[in-house]
Amino acid sequence: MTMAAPQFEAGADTAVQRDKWIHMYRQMVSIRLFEEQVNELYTRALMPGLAHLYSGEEAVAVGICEALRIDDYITSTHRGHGHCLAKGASPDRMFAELLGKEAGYCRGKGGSMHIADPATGNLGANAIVGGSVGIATGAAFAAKKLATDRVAVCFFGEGALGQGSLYEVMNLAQLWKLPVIYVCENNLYNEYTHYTETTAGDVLSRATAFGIEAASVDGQDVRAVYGIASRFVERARRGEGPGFLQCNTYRYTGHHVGDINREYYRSKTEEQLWKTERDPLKVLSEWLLAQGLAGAPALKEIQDQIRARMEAAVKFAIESPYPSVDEVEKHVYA
Amino acid sequence: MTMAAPQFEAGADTAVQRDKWIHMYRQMVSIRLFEEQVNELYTRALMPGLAHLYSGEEAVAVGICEALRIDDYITSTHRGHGHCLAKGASPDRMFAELLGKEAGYCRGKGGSMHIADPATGNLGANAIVGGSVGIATGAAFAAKKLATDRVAVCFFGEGALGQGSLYEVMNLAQLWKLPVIYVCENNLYNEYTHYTETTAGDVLSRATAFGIEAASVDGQDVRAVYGIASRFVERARRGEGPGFLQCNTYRYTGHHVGDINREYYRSKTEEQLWKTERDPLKVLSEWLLAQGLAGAPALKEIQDQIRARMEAAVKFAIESPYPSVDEVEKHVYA
Amino acid sequence: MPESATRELTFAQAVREALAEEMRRDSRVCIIGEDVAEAGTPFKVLSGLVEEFGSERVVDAPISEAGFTGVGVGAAMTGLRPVVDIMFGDFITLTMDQMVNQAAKIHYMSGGHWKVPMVMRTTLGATRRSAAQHSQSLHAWFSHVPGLKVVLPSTPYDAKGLLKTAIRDENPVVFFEDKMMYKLKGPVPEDDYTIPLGVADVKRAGDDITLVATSSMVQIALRAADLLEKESISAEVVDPRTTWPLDEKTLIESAKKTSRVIVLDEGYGRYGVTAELAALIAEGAFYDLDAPVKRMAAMHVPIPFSPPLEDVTIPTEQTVFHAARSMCKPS
Amino acid sequence: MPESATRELTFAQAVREALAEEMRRDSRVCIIGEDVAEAGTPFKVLSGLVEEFGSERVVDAPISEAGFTGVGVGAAMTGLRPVVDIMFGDFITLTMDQMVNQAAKIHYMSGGHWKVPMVMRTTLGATRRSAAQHSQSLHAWFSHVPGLKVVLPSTPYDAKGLLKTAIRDENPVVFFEDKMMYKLKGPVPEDDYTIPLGVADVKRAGDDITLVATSSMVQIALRAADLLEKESISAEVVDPRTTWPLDEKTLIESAKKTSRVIVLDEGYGRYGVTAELAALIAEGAFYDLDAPVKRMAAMHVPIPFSPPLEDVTIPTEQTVFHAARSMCKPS
Ligand SMILES: Cc1ncc(C[n+]2csc(CCOP(=O)(O)OP(=O)(O)O)c2C)c(N)n1
Ligand SMILES: Cc1ncc(C[n+]2csc(CCOP(=O)(O)OP(=O)(O)O)c2C)c(N)n1
Ligand SMILES: [Mg+2]
Ligand SMILES: [Mg+2]
Repeated sequence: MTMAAPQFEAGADTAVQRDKWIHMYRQMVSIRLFEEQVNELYTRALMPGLAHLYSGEEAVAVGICEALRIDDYITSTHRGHGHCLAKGASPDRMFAELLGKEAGYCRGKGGSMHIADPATGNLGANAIVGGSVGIATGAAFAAKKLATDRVAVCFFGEGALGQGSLYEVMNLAQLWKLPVIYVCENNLYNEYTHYTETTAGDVLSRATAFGIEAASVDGQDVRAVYGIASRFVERARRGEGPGFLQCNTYRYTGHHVGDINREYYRSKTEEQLWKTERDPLKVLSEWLLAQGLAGAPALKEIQDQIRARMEAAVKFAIESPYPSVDEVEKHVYA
Repeated sequence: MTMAAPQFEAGADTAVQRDKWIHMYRQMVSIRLFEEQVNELYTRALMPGLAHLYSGEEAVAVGICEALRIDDYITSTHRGHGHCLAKGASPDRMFAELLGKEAGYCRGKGGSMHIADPATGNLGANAIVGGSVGIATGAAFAAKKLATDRVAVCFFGEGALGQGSLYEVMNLAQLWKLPVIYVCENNLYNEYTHYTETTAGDVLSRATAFGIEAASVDGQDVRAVYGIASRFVERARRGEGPGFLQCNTYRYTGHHVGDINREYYRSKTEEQLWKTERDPLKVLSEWLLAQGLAGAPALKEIQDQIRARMEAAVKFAIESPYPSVDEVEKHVYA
Repeated sequence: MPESATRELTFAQAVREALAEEMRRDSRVCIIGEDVAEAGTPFKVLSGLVEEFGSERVVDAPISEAGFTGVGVGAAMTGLRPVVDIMFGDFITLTMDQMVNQAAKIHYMSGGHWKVPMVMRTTLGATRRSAAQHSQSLHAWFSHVPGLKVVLPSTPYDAKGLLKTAIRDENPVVFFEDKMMYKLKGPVPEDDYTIPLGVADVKRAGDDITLVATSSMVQIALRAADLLEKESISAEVVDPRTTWPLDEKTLIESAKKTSRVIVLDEGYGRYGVTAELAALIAEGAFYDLDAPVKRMAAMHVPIPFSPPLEDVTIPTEQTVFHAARSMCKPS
Repeated sequence: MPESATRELTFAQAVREALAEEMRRDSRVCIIGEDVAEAGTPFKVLSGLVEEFGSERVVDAPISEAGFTGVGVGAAMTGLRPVVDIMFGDFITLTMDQMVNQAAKIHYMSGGHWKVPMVMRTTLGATRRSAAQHSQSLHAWFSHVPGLKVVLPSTPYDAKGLLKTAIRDENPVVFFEDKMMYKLKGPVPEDDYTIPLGVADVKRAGDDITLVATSSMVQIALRAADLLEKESISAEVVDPRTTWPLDEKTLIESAKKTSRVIVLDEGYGRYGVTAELAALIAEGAFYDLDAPVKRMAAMHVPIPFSPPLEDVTIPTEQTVFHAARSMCKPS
């Protein structure tokens, strides 16, 4: 099943709807510009270690997270900045975390691959591919037992389809009818290897084999992602069990910030094509303009605002202090 | 796809065919009577530890292994005596192993759950549910790289469908077109729990999701098992890739020899029904009689011969010495 | 031991009572594992719990150790207090990623924001004729990992008190039960009690030699101490009860007092629990020891099935007795 | 070191050369892992191998560590000699069942009938700012398990010679490479050579104190020895090179000679490699030691991301220097 983007909901208030799409546009721009700053920090040797940028995949995180409540849960991946922002995190504390500063979400102890935040239901990014599938399923298990009507979303790259634990928990989730949605971000590559070289058979069948409802969606079209995600989320919230969503997308840059020469595994033409033809910001902004829901200057203003916000956030992070060294032995045990 | 038992192959030599079916009958009787002795050894407190009997499932091991060459590989499970015998092991060394004697296949070091034998291609029984799926797949990997045209069969109970590593290796096997056949012995129970309580969705889809050809077969009908197994084995040997076979069967006795009171998880009526209606020895012997391929006295004679052989084998094992205690530190390293 | 009335319970009964009491006390406590409900596990440790608490709280899982351990981690983060049941300690191999890369690190990696109050109950111990994949004692691995706590009860009393504490703890705790001890009987108070983690227990006081022993080896040490007494050697038996947190002080004080120490553990010695305990004591009591600390542990071989072979792989009261005697009365 | 001509190679080049030579020598040797072919792994250690040996022998695998490790085990039993590549040592958590319950035990459980000649190559080491799930040094776990051998090379020369031996070994061998050492240069002979497993190497001779160091810590120890020399303290640096088999004799002899010992390892200290080495030396050199054996290892915390925090978790030449000096010249 491949879903098309929803049109306006009949009879709904147009202004409310417009605000919603514009909000999503803002969120996607935030992710894009956040990642630009991350790359900049790396290039200027201001960031310790590496980071995996989400640029190009913005519509996935935003389309999914807009279908969630703030108290719903997500688990995220090594490529997690987008999920984190989309779920409501603030860029200043994120940048602070990326720089290992005390003001960061994890007091600098987690870094790019481990941002977590109870306030926005973010159970944490994870540097183990497939490492969070159990955690998301467990959050859904708790939601069901505690009857909170919360939903858990498990983001993972298509590379995690290689990990057996995904199949273990999909079996559990379906047996126990847990409110969890497995979101496979298929950006075509596991690091430096095309996913067709690592993935036999059919992706959706890997979920339907367990009786789980599954769908594919154009991950560059935030309206399409949001539409199908809403359906899956409501279904899960009603107690009708898990879902599996494959979002077809693309990462614009390297596997991580240091992956510059990519031609041995993918062509510049391919990259260019995705950027010009399928860019999620462009897809949404063109639709907004065509529908007369926003004018070009308004969109430009959004970008400028957000750019300023990101620059301020980076500045905040750079100027923030490191945790004091005796923090190192804190938080080993609660 | 569910397969019916093959009739005589058109134009094939009837005597050869008859000998084949009678050989399979002998093999199944051997397993049944072997397990009777095991139970007896347990009851008489002559066997250390426990054992998981294969009684009731004989047609699976025999139907599959008869489709294999002696130099093909199998991996087996905690319920492994049937696979071992069907692949050609001798009962005396098996009993010796079950009693921890030096004459055993593993010099007494493995016991019931670890019988292994290079001479018959038995890579070993395994006490970790799902523990051998990688090994069987690896044997197929080596067969392919070494171009030996060998095939590997991976036996496992339907409980192993819970283990993620099965999905990991099915993906590999299909990607690399390995000559491996995954044989799921669905005897309805994971220990004391009905498999429908642990298994969401559809069993065969779990293999077809990876593009693997899959089939279900009546595991009580050795001719049916043999028929479909031969097809899968030949396909694999030709380099056309892996297969997945669900054999629907039933274990007659407890999960292990000590599991006597079973009514909290399954009814006596159910057990009785399988024994009287679906017994694999009965299914084959009735067919042999109906086809005039064997008379009742001949079948009776087979049983008597085998019973005598098993008794002698038990005697051999009981009278065999234990390994000397300094064996304990041998074979840790090759 | 508190003063309230006691009864004799088996180790298994003590574990079950701890679970039942904590489940009554706190509705967030639940059990997840294979054959934990109607079957009550193969060792019947959980018999009766599903009848009292229902299958919503005593949850039978498929054979997916990694999967349901991960579910335990996520559920613990979000409001439950799961007790994950891993039938045999040998199967923790399948849970290492969830326990070590996830459960143990989440509190730290999140800067203290998320907590993982879960317990993993599993087994250790050989000599059941279960061969190499059902006989291991792998608790050294978890003891090596910051963020985890590791409990090794050696009596019904300790089992109950420590398990209750483990369930109330805010961290992931791994609780190892010796399979061979399930039928061991001992006094258990009727009243509610808990035992703190990280407090060693002197199971028997003595002057001539200290036997530091964990889990299954405590009973061995106590019986060896009886034998030693007949030779007028007074052995002190110290049970750390938890390998992490570790009560270094009590161990070292006993070593200083007796000046001779044997450390006993059923895991492998090499790079195992006896290594840590011996190193610690050798350092902490350096100026008081009359002889090197002796380590006794599982022989460094996969556990063999054959009974005469299996029997020599594990320290026994006899081998401990002889080792202790020759340390005290060098011939 | 043999007498043939040598060149300077990096540690990564030495590893690659060992693999290439063994693959040329024996067509059964193959490589399985993630991104091992065209990408040559993230650290580029394997660059060029797929070009020479083809994708039939340098096999890119999906992200299925348990699955392809198991494939390695089965392939090793049936005629290949696989080198399984686990990108980061932190991911061995996913392979524990295949390595410990299968690979390590098959030879023994089968009474010596099957063999598992495979190598697992993986990494250890912190301070790359990679945080808690990409910085661990978990080699103590495998060292604890009978049936496995564990190699910890500390120089390009050792890396090449030990890896070649590991590939020719009939047993499962785990080979840990320090990520921070890949660019370290050192002399490597042009001729074929191997180094036996289980033979320690005295990297620097000395009289006043022994620094027993593994892997990454060897370079730290050597630099600390330089600093000590300036204070007229003569340090001997002993590298066991393999934690199993372990060259106990060389370690103990050095300890007896110097009478003071620090053991250094980048894994966690508790229940880790330093525990075993310290216990062993405390026992074997009991009557010769002037001070307790000192253990220096990773701080018992998940590795933090924040640079100033991460830096204090691992011994440095400065901390080792100070520790050694205060042992030799108590103030
Ligand atoms: C268990 C495990 N194996 C390997 C890695 C190394 N690794 C990090 S990201 C990655 C590729 C992930 O690909 P995918 O899941 O598609 O996510 P993407 O990077 O494309 O978003 C790999 C192999 C890891 N982090 N964890
Ligand atoms: C990894 C693992 N988990 C649990 C067990 C305990 N156990 C042994 S057999 C068994 C049930 C297996 O059921 P199935 O695979 O259907 O095989 P059957 O016994 O029915 O032949 C279980 C849970 C085990 N041996 N290994
Ligand atoms: Mg990807
Ligand atoms: Mg079954």
